[in-house]
Amino acid sequence: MTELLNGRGLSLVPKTDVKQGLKDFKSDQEVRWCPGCGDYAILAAVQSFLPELGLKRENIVFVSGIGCSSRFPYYLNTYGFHSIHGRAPAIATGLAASRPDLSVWVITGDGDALSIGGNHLIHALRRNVNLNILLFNNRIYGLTKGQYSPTSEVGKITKSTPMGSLDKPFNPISLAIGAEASFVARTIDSDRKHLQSVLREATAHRGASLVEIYQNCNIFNDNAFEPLKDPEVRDDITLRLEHGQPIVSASKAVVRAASGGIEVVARDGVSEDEILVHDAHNPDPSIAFALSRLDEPAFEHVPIGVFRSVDRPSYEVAMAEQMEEAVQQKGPGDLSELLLGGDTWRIG
Amino acid sequence: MTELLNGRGLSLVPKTDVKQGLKDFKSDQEVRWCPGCGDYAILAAVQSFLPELGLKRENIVFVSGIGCSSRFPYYLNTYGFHSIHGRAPAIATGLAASRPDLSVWVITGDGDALSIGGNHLIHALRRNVNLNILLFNNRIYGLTKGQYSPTSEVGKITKSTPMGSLDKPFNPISLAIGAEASFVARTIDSDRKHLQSVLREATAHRGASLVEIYQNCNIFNDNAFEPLKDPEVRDDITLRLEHGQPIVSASKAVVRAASGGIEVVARDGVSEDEILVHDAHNPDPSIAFALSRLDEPAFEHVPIGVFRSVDRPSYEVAMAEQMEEAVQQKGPGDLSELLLGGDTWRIG
Amino acid sequence: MTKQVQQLDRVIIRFAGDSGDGMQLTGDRFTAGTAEFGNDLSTLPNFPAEIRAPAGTLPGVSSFQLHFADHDILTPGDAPNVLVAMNPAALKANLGDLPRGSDIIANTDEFTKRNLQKVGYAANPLEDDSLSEWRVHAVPLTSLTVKALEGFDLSKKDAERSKNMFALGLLSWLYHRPTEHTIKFLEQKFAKKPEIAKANIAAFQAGWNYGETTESFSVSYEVKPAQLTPGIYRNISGNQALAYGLIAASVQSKLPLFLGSYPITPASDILHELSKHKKFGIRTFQAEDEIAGVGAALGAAFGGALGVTTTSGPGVALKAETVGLAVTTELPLIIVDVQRAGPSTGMPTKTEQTDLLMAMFGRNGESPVPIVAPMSPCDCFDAAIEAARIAVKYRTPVMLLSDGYLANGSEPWRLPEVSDLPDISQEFTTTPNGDDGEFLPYKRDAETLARPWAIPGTAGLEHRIGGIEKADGTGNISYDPDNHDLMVRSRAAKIAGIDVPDLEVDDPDADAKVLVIGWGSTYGPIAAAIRRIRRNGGKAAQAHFRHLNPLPANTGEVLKRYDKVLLPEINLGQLALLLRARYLVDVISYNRVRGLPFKAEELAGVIQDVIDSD
Amino acid sequence: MTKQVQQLDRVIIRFAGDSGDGMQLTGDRFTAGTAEFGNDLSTLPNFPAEIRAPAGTLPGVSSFQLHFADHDILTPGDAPNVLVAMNPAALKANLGDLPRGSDIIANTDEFTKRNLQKVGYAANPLEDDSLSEWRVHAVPLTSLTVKALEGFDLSKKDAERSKNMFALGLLSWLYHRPTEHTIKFLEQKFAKKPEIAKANIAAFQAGWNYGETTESFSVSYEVKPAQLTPGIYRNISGNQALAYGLIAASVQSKLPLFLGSYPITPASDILHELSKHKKFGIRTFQAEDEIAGVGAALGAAFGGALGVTTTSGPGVALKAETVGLAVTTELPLIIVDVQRAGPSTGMPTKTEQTDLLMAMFGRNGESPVPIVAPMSPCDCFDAAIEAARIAVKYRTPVMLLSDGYLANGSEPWRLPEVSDLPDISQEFTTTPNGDDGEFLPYKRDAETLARPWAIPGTAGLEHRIGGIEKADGTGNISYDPDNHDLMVRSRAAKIAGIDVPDLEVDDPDADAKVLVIGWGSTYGPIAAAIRRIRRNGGKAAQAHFRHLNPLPANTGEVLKRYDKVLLPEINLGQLALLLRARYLVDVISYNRVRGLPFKAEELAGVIQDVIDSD
Ligand SMILES: Cc1ncc(C[n+]2csc(CCOP(=O)(O)OP(=O)(O)O)c2C)c(N)n1
Ligand SMILES: Cc1ncc(C[n+]2csc(CCOP(=O)(O)OP(=O)(O)O)c2C)c(N)n1
Ligand code: SF4
Ligand code: SF4
Ligand SMILES: [Mg+2]
Ligand SMILES: [Mg+2]
Repeated sequence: MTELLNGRGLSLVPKTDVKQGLKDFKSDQEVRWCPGCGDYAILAAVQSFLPELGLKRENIVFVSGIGCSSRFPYYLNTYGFHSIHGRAPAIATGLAASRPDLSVWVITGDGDALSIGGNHLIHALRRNVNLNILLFNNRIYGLTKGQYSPTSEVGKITKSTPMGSLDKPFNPISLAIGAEASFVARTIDSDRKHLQSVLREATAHRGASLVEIYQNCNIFNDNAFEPLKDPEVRDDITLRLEHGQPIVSASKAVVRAASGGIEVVARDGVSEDEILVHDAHNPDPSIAFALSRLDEPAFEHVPIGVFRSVDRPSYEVAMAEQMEEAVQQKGPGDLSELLLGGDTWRIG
Repeated sequence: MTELLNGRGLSLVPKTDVKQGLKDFKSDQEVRWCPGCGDYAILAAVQSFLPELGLKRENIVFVSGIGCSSRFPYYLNTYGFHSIHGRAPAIATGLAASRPDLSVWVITGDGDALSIGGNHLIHALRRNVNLNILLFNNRIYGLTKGQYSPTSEVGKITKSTPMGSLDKPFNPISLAIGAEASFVARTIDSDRKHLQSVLREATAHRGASLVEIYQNCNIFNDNAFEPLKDPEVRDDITLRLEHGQPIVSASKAVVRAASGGIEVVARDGVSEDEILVHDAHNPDPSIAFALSRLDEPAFEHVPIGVFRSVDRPSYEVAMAEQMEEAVQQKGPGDLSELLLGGDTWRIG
Repeated sequence: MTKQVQQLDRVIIRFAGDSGDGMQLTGDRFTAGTAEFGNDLSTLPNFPAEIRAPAGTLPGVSSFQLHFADHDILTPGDAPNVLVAMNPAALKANLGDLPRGSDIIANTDEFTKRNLQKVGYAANPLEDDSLSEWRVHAVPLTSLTVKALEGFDLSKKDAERSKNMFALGLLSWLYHRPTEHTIKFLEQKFAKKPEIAKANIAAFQAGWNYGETTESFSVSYEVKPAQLTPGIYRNISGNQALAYGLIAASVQSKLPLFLGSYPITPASDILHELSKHKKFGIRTFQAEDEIAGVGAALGAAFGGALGVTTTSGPGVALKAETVGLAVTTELPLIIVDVQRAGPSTGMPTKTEQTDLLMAMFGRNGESPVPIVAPMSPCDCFDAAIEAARIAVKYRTPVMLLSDGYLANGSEPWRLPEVSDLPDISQEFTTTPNGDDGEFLPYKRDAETLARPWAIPGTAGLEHRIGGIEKADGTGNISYDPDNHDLMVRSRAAKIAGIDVPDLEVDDPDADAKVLVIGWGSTYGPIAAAIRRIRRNGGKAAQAHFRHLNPLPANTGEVLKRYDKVLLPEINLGQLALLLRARYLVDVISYNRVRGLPFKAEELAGVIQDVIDSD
Repeated sequence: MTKQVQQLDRVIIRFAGDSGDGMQLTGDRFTAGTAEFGNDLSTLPNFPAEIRAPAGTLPGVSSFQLHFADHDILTPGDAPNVLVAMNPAALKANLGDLPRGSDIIANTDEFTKRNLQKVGYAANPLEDDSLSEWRVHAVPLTSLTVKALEGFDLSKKDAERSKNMFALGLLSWLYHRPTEHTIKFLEQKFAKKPEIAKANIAAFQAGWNYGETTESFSVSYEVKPAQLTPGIYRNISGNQALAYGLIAASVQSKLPLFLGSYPITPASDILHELSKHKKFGIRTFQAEDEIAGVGAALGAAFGGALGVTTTSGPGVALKAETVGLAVTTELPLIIVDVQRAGPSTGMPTKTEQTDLLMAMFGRNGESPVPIVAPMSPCDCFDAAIEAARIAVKYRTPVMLLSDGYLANGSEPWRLPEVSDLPDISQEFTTTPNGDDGEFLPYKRDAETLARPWAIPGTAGLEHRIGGIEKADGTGNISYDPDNHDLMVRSRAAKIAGIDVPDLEVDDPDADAKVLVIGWGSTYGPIAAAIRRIRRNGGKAAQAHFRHLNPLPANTGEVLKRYDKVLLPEINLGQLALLLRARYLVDVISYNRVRGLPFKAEELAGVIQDVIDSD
């Protein structure tokens, strides 16, 4: 009913006419992660990606929770809000819902997003507020010095689980799809090109986009994603998801299984047309969900890329529309009229 | 390593040798729901189901949050804990984790479980604590007099959404499956037999079982599940899930779709062996997830029954095992020994 | 038969019945007629926590009390002059409050054996002697209604439903209330079901006629209109006034209102009300929980909105951590706490003043917040604006402490002129404020100590805020010990320095020895009690706190001016604790925590005792 | 060359370096040697919030201070006698605390141009005159270490890593510390990497020898063992003592311990410690958040466990609603708050006493909870048992307020005999308690006012509890106004009636005019300050609160016994507020909120000022 809905991605955010470079997005704050931390690579990737959007820098806001990763906003020369543990999606929701002219990013860790903040995350996803949520998954609590997290594998030995953890981890992709997310993707700190390609799609999506980033914490959970970085195996186990393309790794392919689901088989045993072609825009999330399960057992094959990207009204747009509609129907608010609106009587 | 794991369902809970009947499970408290509320039917179903378990009544505990449905424990003559809004899964987790000899039930509403309590719910599911979680889904906030809930359909007009709600609802089954639940089922207040059959399977399952119960709130959301009760259509739209059985309604059947997923077709257009046979025990949750999506668009066809039931170590058992193992390896705890355990020195 | 008409200066009516009997609606309609007629009035609804408790039971009783008078009044009244009891449960639940000699209008149709048993009446109290000290009017309300509606195409059950309108008609006759309004109301309400509308109107008129014609009532009463300050009036409840106050605050601050809220009794109606007014640019966000509600409001505040969150005690507890974040990030935010009886879930539909110390101290670290408490339903409007004024001017979260009594109670409200409302707008910062052209987000205003509010979208002022301690000026993360001490003190000083009006003392002859103080919703009962004292020639001064933090600058001086200071509170002495600690004055506490407002008579007794003691 | 040996009665050493330099380990080892030698001691670790801040920067500096003496001491000391500065940042960050004349041992190898620039040194302070008022020992620690390890099969980087052991060896020589322990420790620590073990030992010995042979150090110091109470000792930190206290409480109450916790600095180590001791039947549950942590603990308590939750301020804020539920359900529960600097995230690694009023009041409704605060690292053990005693006996949540200073600080602990520990067990209720053979879950014990604790599995006592107000006795839901007032008062009376020991006053000649009071971790600095006062012939009495709620019965009498009462707190006057309100005594507050413990000297000055004033 209004032109708002026509906007995709960041179309409501004012564009700059200044040419921007990486350094425009560096703040004057000293970066304080451990040497070798995967967060550095992600920061560099984001800083060098942002100019591409061509947005006014002052209309970009990074909101984070608490954790090593949540220090991120300090290092970007945009507006930033380093909030409290787990609450960034809620805070960002208020900001994004009331300011459709902003590009709002949420930076969060696996503990921040999935442990204390799990509820806000799943609600932000189902609401489809226009947020780019980057979940730095290092499968550990970094800032509090190494307790297991909701993405740590069962049996994880940490300070709080000297005999091994007992709880089955979340698969953030499955959880997000189960929570009605309209955009879900996975990428990895070490592959800047892939990371940026995913960010490109996430920002083009209007609504909530969840991007899981595998991030190495070299202090408390070093090499957690080693197979994906190991030149020996990575090309075989990494299944790249690209819309309209067959889902394959160097040596494997995803096909329909006899059971009714999907499975991974040797690529050279199947013909091209048997291979599942990725449809990120499928309104039914079932196949995206099935893809998210391919990483069990862990690292046998890992899909990365955009699992799901479907159009659905974005929360802040729908909210703005209702306000417009109210004005159209009843005229703009008038305080005197409001006060006089009930049953009134005059005295004197 | 211990016999604990052999226990299925409630095998660790002491059995009674007294014969029990429905009235043994009625407390002396007056039931205070609105006349006509679906909660009455569920209460009656549970009260008449419990004797079947043959457990010592004193070893059964009902824990609830806040909401109309959460009054449930008062009406059962077992131990009960009517806690605070959204926190029942957390409280029940502590109880069940420390007392494997109890049958612990969680009673919760769609607001209680999925709004404020969403995080505790999904974590209880992934941890697989031995809980029977009954989610009374009336798609509305009853106790606070009729605001929309996280399961209300988009566009719902309520006191808090006079122009219609904006947020896409959760599908509790999809969410639970995305959260690594080992047992997920759906049933309906009006079908006592089905309800009890689902409870039977839920109690037999060791670990967390989530049972969504469609419940009519005749005051604030009357007839929300009418199609499933309407004799005209209900048999056509209800897809009954039974392990090992083809998934069909009176007139429809679930088959594999060309796209790689599943779809519902007219039953008489397909041969028996094309129809998907339900495998509730499939370790891969993808098909269970796909089944949970069949209810879109709403009420065109609705699967009910057990979507998923897979064996996985139950949290309290694994916890008890670690304790046993610690004792086996190091002997039982000795306080003096503990205190003397560090670097000590003697003075005087 | 011409009936006698008696003049009264004030009347207290209580309608009581089953949750399903429509007593709140009946009360509301009577209130509307009374307001229209020009009496001063005050109301007290009282309903069960259950949506529909089982019919005919004590917990299912719902009641509505209305006090109206020919002069200005302060409370919904202590003890009813008339009780309308729609069933035995309603009689039993309310009889204790009813002074001997007052009237009882009982619906005899419901005094069946079964209903009597349900509430433990061995015999029918209408028929034995047990009510001989009251004036009982036994009226078969249900059957009279059904009879009156015989000509209508209605089921018996539907016809019976109109019995509350019959009762309303009867009472309207009894107290000479105008009727047009109610008729119009019914026509509108049932516009889509004209048959029902007509039936209700017919029942209403039948009730009126019943009073006029039968002998059961020989006297009717007149309560003259009150001499209220000239103006345009409407009747308003505290929750509605508070919602309007927030809208006004949005208009007067020129900030779009963003409400992040999670439903909870007795605060939900503010959410409901605000969600109706989207045309004011208001966004209402029903969050997944209280934490998300306040979080979203804070996020919106960062973006330049007037961020508000509404809740009750349990919700405030949950919001504590986020309010602490608002304290360090020094952003405007309004937290509305409509207090209810605690602890824990407590008694959600009952009132209490027990959240004051939580509002003061319920956060980790030294995290001071201003506190404002309205003193009457109408004052909720002004208090909301005042809270917003402070939040915006000082860039701070503000606690606004209403309660269940104010929220649901109502009274006539003289509408303010919009042009008289204060301009509470503040400028956003749009240019750098540092000596070297840089932006210092924590450089404070010399007078208010507020930091600049620069919102996203403002070029050149990009900055980062957060919950870690910040360096004075730059706002960068700082672990410097002296900076921390400075910041702790600066935040405290900012709140302590908020400009709040002096405490006003009502002490007509300036010779009282006893000062009675209070805060929040106890204003009415305390003032009414003091009137009684004075009417009897006694002396007592009154002062009422609307600002609890900071306290008015003259507080110490006022307290010390009197021999004795009495402080009634519906808690165990929370404001007393603050005043005693701060001023070392031996404040005498009077505390009852019954989930109900004080009664004027009760307080008058307490005040008299203090006057008389030693 | 025979070196001179000088006798000292006490020494304060501070090791400071980069986060990666192993300063905490170095300090720990020095502490272990010192403990073994028999000195009394007290330690203060200080580390950045970042895991590894960038090398060589000021925020990356990590330090460890140790005070040891030939007599019993109370604090980790105000100002170091020796600073070991592993790099320019360490020097710059710590110089301000270093009295002129004290020793600086600086690692010259790190004073490179780049490192100097990083922290803003224009010139090398070791080479210009800027440190002329200190005794600087410029030692190329890194290169000496590398040299000492030349024979080993190690990369240069690995060899450099041992420089902290070189420093430890040097300091051990300087203060005549025993060495065997450290050698054994290194052997064990690197049991799997014998080359590294040997290298570290070699570096350690090289450091020792360096002191012995070079001329840089002409004097070494001896601090005689202290005359401590005979017994077996170990060195222990507050967090470890608290964890042990909880284990002891579990054993002594015969209740299985259930810990529901979410990691947070500085409380996480209690979770870590307890999770090691499963053989005691302890269950540790790392919850999804703080609310789930306390919820699970409460659920376990309902099931008959000793339910505990551990956290810091932000976590306490989040737990408030659930603690309120524990208040109304009257179940035992221990909430450990290891306080840190707030508000909001604040300064997580810094200490503060700012959560007292939140502990008292930070819940909706009138919801009183007892509060216990340990006064030293060792006392964390006893305080935990005391908290459990109260929780179990009175069926109530109890707040245990430790803080970052106690948590990470350590001191020698004389081990208690297990047989001397109190038996804090209570019987579960197993039989009906009503007159008619029914079970009344809210029938209180006449003496303690505790309600029965009947756990699931007990036949015949099936009952339901919850957060809605309950009828006295039966525990059924009740909205009765008078019942609510009664229950509010009963809960308050139960907590007010808890048996806590009287306040003990230390006033040797019973003639002091000034009383200095405190609570929690300020005990050491206050007592040390008072020693100074007395050493100078001054008079001051001391009393310390371990129980903050209820307050000891003799509190009012003690406060009123003195002309002046001084209360230093690391907050803006929180206990002062409680005492002033309760006793109307004009307590004088001294407040510094710097995230650090008080210094004895600072407090001595403040006390002297109060003594001297008018
Ligand atoms: C309310 C609250 N609870 C706990 C903490 C302590 N805390 C800070 S970060 C964190 C977890 C960090 O893990 P993650 O989110 O995975 O981030 P990472 O450090 O690994 O990037 C915890 C438990 C806190 N700051 N606030
Ligand atoms: C902390 C807190 N927030 C809010 C509430 C108010 N509240 C009580 S029940 C409820 C929602 C009830 O909805 P649901 O869980 O669907 O249960 P139903 O009443 O529909 O059975 C709310 C918002 C509360 N009691 N406590
Ligand atoms: S602890 Fe891990 S996640 Fe945190 S900064 Fe260091 S390497 Fe990165
Ligand atoms: S409001 Fe709805 S859910 Fe609640 S008791 Fe009434 S009918 Fe049932
Ligand atoms: Mg992490
Ligand atoms: Mg509901």
